[in-house]
Amino acid sequence: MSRIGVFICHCGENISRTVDVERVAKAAEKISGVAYACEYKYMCSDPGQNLLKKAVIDQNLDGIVVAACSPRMHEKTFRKAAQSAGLNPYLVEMANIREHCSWVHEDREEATTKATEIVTMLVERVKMNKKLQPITVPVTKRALVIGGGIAGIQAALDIADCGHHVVLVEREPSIGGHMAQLSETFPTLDCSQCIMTPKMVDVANHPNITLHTYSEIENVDGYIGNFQVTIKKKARSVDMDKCTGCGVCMAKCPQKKIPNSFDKDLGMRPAIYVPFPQAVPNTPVIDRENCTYFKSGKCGVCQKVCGPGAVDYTQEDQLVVEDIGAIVVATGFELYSIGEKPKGSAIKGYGEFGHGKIPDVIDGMTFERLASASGPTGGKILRPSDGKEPQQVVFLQCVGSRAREKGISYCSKICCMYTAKHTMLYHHKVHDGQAYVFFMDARTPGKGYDEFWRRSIEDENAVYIRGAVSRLYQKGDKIVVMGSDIALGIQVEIEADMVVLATAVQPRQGADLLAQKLGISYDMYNFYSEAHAKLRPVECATAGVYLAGACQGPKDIPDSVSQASAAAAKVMTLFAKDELEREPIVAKVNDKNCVACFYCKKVCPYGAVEEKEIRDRQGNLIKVVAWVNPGVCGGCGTCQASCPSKSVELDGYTDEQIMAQIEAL
Amino acid sequence: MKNSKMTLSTETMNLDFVKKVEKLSDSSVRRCFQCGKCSAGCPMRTFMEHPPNRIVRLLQLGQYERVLAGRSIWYCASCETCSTRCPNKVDLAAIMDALRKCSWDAQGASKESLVQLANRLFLENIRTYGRQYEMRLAAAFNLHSGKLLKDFMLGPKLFTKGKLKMFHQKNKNLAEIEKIFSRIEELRRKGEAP
Amino acid sequence: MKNILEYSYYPGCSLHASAKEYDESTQGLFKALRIGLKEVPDWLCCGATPAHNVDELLSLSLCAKNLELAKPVEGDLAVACAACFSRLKTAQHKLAGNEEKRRQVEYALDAPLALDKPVKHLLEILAKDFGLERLAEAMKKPLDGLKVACYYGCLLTRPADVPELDCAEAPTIMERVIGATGAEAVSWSHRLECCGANFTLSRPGVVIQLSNEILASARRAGADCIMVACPLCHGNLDIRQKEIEEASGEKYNMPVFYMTQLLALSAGVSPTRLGFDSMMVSPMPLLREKQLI
Amino acid sequence: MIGPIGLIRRIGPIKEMIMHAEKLKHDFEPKLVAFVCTWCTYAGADLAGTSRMQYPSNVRVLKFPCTGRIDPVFILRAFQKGADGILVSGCHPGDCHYMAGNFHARRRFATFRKLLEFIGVDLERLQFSWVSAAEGGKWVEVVTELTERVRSMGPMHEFKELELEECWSGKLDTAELKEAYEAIP
Ligand SMILES: Cc1cc2nc3c(=O)[nH]c(=O)nc-3n(C[C@H](O)[C@H](O)[C@H](O)COP(=O)(O)OP(=O)(O)OC[C@H]3O[C@@H](n4cnc5c(N)ncnc54)[C@H](O)[C@@H]3O)c2cc1C
Ligand SMILES: Cc1cc2nc3c(=O)[nH]c(=O)nc-3n(C[C@H](O)[C@H](O)[C@H](O)COP(=O)(O)OP(=O)(O)OC[C@H]3O[C@@H](n4cnc5c(N)ncnc54)[C@H](O)[C@@H]3O)c2cc1C
Ligand code: SF4
Ligand code: SF4
Ligand code: SF4
Ligand code: SF4
Ligand code: SF4
Ligand code: SF4
Ligand code: SF4
Ligand code: SF4
Repeated sequence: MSRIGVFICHCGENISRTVDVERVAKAAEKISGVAYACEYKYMCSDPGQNLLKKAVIDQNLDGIVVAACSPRMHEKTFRKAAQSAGLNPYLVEMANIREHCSWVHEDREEATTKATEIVTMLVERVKMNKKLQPITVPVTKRALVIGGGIAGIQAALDIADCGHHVVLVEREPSIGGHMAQLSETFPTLDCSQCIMTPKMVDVANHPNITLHTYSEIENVDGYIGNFQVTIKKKARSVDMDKCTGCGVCMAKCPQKKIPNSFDKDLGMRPAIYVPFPQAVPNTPVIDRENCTYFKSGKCGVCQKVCGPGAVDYTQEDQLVVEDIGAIVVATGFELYSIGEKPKGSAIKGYGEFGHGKIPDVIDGMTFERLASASGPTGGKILRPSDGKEPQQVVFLQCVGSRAREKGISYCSKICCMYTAKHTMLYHHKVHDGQAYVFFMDARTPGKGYDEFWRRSIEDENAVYIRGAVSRLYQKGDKIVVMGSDIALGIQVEIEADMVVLATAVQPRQGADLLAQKLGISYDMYNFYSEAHAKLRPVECATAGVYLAGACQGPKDIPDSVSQASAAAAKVMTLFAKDELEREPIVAKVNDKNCVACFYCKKVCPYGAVEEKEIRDRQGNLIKVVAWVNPGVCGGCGTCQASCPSKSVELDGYTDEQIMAQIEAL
Repeated sequence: MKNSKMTLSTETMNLDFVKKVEKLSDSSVRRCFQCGKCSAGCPMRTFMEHPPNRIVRLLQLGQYERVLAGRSIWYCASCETCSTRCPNKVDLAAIMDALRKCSWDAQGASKESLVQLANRLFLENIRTYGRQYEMRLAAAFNLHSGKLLKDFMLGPKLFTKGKLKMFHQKNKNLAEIEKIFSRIEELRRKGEAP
Repeated sequence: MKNILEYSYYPGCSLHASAKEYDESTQGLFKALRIGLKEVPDWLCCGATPAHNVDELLSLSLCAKNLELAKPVEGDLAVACAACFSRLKTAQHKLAGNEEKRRQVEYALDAPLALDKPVKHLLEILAKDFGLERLAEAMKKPLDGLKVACYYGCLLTRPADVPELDCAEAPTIMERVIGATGAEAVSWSHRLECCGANFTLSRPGVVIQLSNEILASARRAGADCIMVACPLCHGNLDIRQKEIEEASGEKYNMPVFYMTQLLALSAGVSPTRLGFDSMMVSPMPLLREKQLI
Repeated sequence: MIGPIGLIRRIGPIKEMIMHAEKLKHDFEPKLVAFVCTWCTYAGADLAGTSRMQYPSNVRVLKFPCTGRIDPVFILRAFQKGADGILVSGCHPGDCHYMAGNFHARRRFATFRKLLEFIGVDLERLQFSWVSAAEGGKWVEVVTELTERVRSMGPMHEFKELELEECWSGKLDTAELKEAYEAIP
């Protein structure tokens, strides 16, 4: 037998003006199982709450219905009150007789009837309510950051500065990402290296950061607060602990002619190398594919010249397992390169631009390396084919981007700005040179951005032509650019010395594979998806995984850094408590009835359903059933409605509770 | 017309015409975002008063009179450069075909549609002989277009090279060919084909 | 000797008239390679550019009729003319994807459509079916030292997803095929530019201007001659070359070969049977200079 | 005991019953039940309240975490228990708090509507709509319209009468329903 207490609120006159609260209370008293009913002027006031607490104790109530405002307003208030009187908070329900009744109806008779019925329905429901305990999950306060570009670096530093341990995993031999390759950066034109390298050094020196470079994520298990992450450390062939970074090995290595991808293949590097002089860590790796020793067993020079004896040809890949509470993904982007049809890319390629076979047609990042003081030309703009200074440079925007027929329909967001920057850098370095830009729109919606673009035209001599280019072809040592000016409606032909393509920003190759390991979702292009575009832009739908930087969509540095700090803040919020507490509105599977059809698994938007093996004492497999991971379940109830054998049930919204409400109609 | 102010309203924008063009050409005109790539590569641009991108723009605004008034559509060579390179798969070459058909249907031959005249004669040739009979085609064109001397000089030379035949061997299946032509005409009469 | 491959053959109107040397050399080459060609009986004009310019439905119907006629003839359909090839492929493509047009064409033909026969350009047959290696082996007389500008024009590869012959923007199939003879394919800029195509009758001025640029580009690249796979291109570049020279004041004297003429020559077919005397710009001085005849 | 599918079979031709409902039309106050999700429509209905909009008092609201939780059985049962019209309303497509719950709901109801039609329920009595937390006005519109519509259709007898014989079994594992679920990708 249940003992339900019903409390009807007047809300001053907000309710009592249209609802005859006394009559409702009288009617409530008569419902079977109701042990106590009363009305009061302001239920949420202190005296109102005390009235409720007292009744819980005095009347020995085992369920409560407060008929008042919307549960969205005061459900928490009354649940807390009940709890302080010793009643499980999930035995309290609210009957919404204000927003859904007194405020929307004028007829007192009708409103009173409706209020009574609402109360009845909730009384029936509360009878079926179960005591629920908030779910607690322990939190391992160690964060994993994947990707050591500016976004990953920022997130790692913020979390580490807050006192939590961070494991930073970077695929390349050095952290730094794309920003380390840039020359000067818009919109302020400060030198990228100058603002970047101090942060890289901070990472290396931070007591709370473990850095795994030349490493990749092998496997991810577990869930929010409790991930086990396996990291593969690729063999560096150099002992990190012994190496002093003296560089002798690199100087002596006879294999010197390997194109350096950091310099977009414009410069050369030895087989034992660091990608760039400011690399962090400053420990070389041996590129085994190009090393003579690994190819033919001969050479061994680096080992001989290394004073501390750090070179170790026998090193093998190593697996490290880390316990992690939260993961920040910051794997950044890749530029589309215009060669034939790029593997794994949606882009079909640009035959009309020569498929990247004209040597002086380069991409934006190559231009950055040419303009960088620490680049292969020492900051001189020289064209790749013959090292001459180009007198006419044509820039093409939106190459690959905004071209659904080429495979990508989105705007790459950063190229309008970096092209404007490139025209300026070019003008600074080649004073009498002329820059032309073919563009459709200038998309410069940032603080100081449009002013920056205008400056390139008004102060820095760039000629902007609104229109696209149809074809590029080599004519002697010139590149003929066939474009059009749509404002004038005439064709434009320019014989250029160099052409720079603002090629599309794309996710990393293999971004989808990492997403599958992490169980996070990604869009049709492989950019990672945030939980909500506006209100949860740094969280993944998968609890405990956060996004930072260009892996989520094209972003410039300010955006990447803001998002990284936001992701760090989210991680810190999670780490603020020792245990994760959450509403116990989660689904549970009844092992007995489950027929293992796994519809639930198919429909669960959170990927919370797993397959569980049931074994007898001898360890023999009896059957496989569904199991809902309470740490992951979002509580939507879709599984329950989909389960053909009614084996899964959402706490707080059980069939019994709902049916009871319907029965009371 | 060319330089007159354009007043836009639902009355002055003939979107039905645009829909007809879209249907005939199997291509959307609304997808075009006016990048100008079509015009940048069009070999015939210098002969046209409206570059291809502007043709699409005028269509977007329902300005069919402006589109049809000019010579632009008659100078398109159907080379498909525009359609091949358009980033949005606007099939401009097919749109040009559709516009030519609309223009011819509405106004018949104009000064600008000499090409169309040649085209029509070409098709007449097929209807009568099943295959092209170049000598007759050239003669008929010159007769119709009033350009009697055109290619007069080339004729005899081709002839001596064996490239123009005086007599044509007719196809055996001429009846079937005639049937195709007349059944298409029939479809049109019944309004079942554009 | 038995043939290695068998095809049905759609020559197209031009090959029976202004492009008869294309037909002759094709027959000669294919015989030498032991590839059978059976002409489709009573084929009719594909409608070329004029048909779709005026009347798409007619264009589709004519092509569909030809495919119907070709159906009983053994082998995939070999097509020599780039324009015919483009029209036949376009018709297959459009009719496959549009139920309404299909119905209309079916009505016009008064017969169910027979569209399935693969339509192949000669280039495709040589490069893919026959194979470049076998082709190279069959070349008896190397064309060493001959610098050829391969001219695709606009119809052979466009639009991107229709002919499926090669990449629409950077094709290499002609270069690969002629490479089998040992001739050098020059790299040049106007391979894919339009020659003015069917304006040849109505607006020769246009043709002269566009074709002039093509000839100039080929000469700039150091080509001895141009190689084409289309009678329209040939008409504009060869037949009108004199006019072009008069209008531009340039002197090109640039022979324009059909690709089968060069291949057949290399395959050892007698030069007298390749229609060299039908060409307006005589190739004889060049062929003699390079000691190819 | 038979499951709902068995129940459906036994109802047989019920069209005639709808006919004599005409008489009651004017002095009839229909009972409406709304199954709504917490995040969007419930909040939208709250907004209608805070904005003091007025609408007919016939509707009773049942709150769910998500439309994805709404089992078709609830709808059948509500009809049995005297509902004359039912509204199912949640977040707009793409706005679901749980990302895809409303999407699954839509799929499921597409199949379910066919079942209802099959057993002779006039689908006019069952409305699906999207009302966001910001659409207090739309809530009022939807509820008012449905009330008027159902009022003009008269009471729904066919299921109420069955109540006497039937008891809801709580099991839904018949072949037919299984097949219907198979259709959900
Ligand atoms: C030509 C050019 C010029 C630019 N100029 C400017 C400018 O002037 N101003 C400006 O604000 N922005 C500029 N940008 C944009 C800027 O480069 C980006 O905003 C920024 O680099 C994004 O940083 P990120 O950390 O998100 O990505 P990234 O820099 O791409 O870093 C990602 C890191 O993750 C690592 N990684 C990837 N996958 C894995 C994996 N699976 N496991 C482990 N590690 C992985 C990568 O190796 C890399 O180190 C420019 C971009 C380009 C292309
Ligand atoms: C017409 C329009 C349409 C838009 N549509 C969209 C859209 O569709 N999608 C989208 O993403 N964005 C949209 N936006 C942008 C969006 O409104 C803003 O991004 C967002 O509101 C910014 O939020 P905020 O909190 O920074 O600023 P605000 O919303 O301006 O909030 C600032 C708050 O601070 C208070 N305040 C100000 N000064 C003081 C002070 N001295 N002391 C105390 N309080 C103070 C103000 O009263 C205000 O409540 C739109 C904007 C406009 C103008
Ligand atoms: S509990 Fe709600 S209805 Fe009651 S007085 Fe407080 S606000 Fe008003
Ligand atoms: S490996 Fe040895 S030689 Fe090379 S940098 Fe390190 S310490 Fe110097
Ligand atoms: S062993 Fe390899 S890395 Fe070392 S010096 Fe020789 S080539 Fe260079
Ligand atoms: S940012 Fe500018 S250049 Fe880049 S895709 Fe967008 S519009 Fe084009
Ligand atoms: S849907 Fe139900 S029966 Fe099927 S696996 Fe999930 S819990 Fe088990
Ligand atoms: S309630 Fe929703 S989130 Fe939880 S397991 Fe079921 S479907 Fe997944
Ligand atoms: S190329 Fe395509 S999108 Fe660009 S202007 Fe031409 S039709 Fe429009
Ligand atoms: S098809 Fe016509 S419009 Fe298009 S590029 Fe060729 S000539 Fe120009």
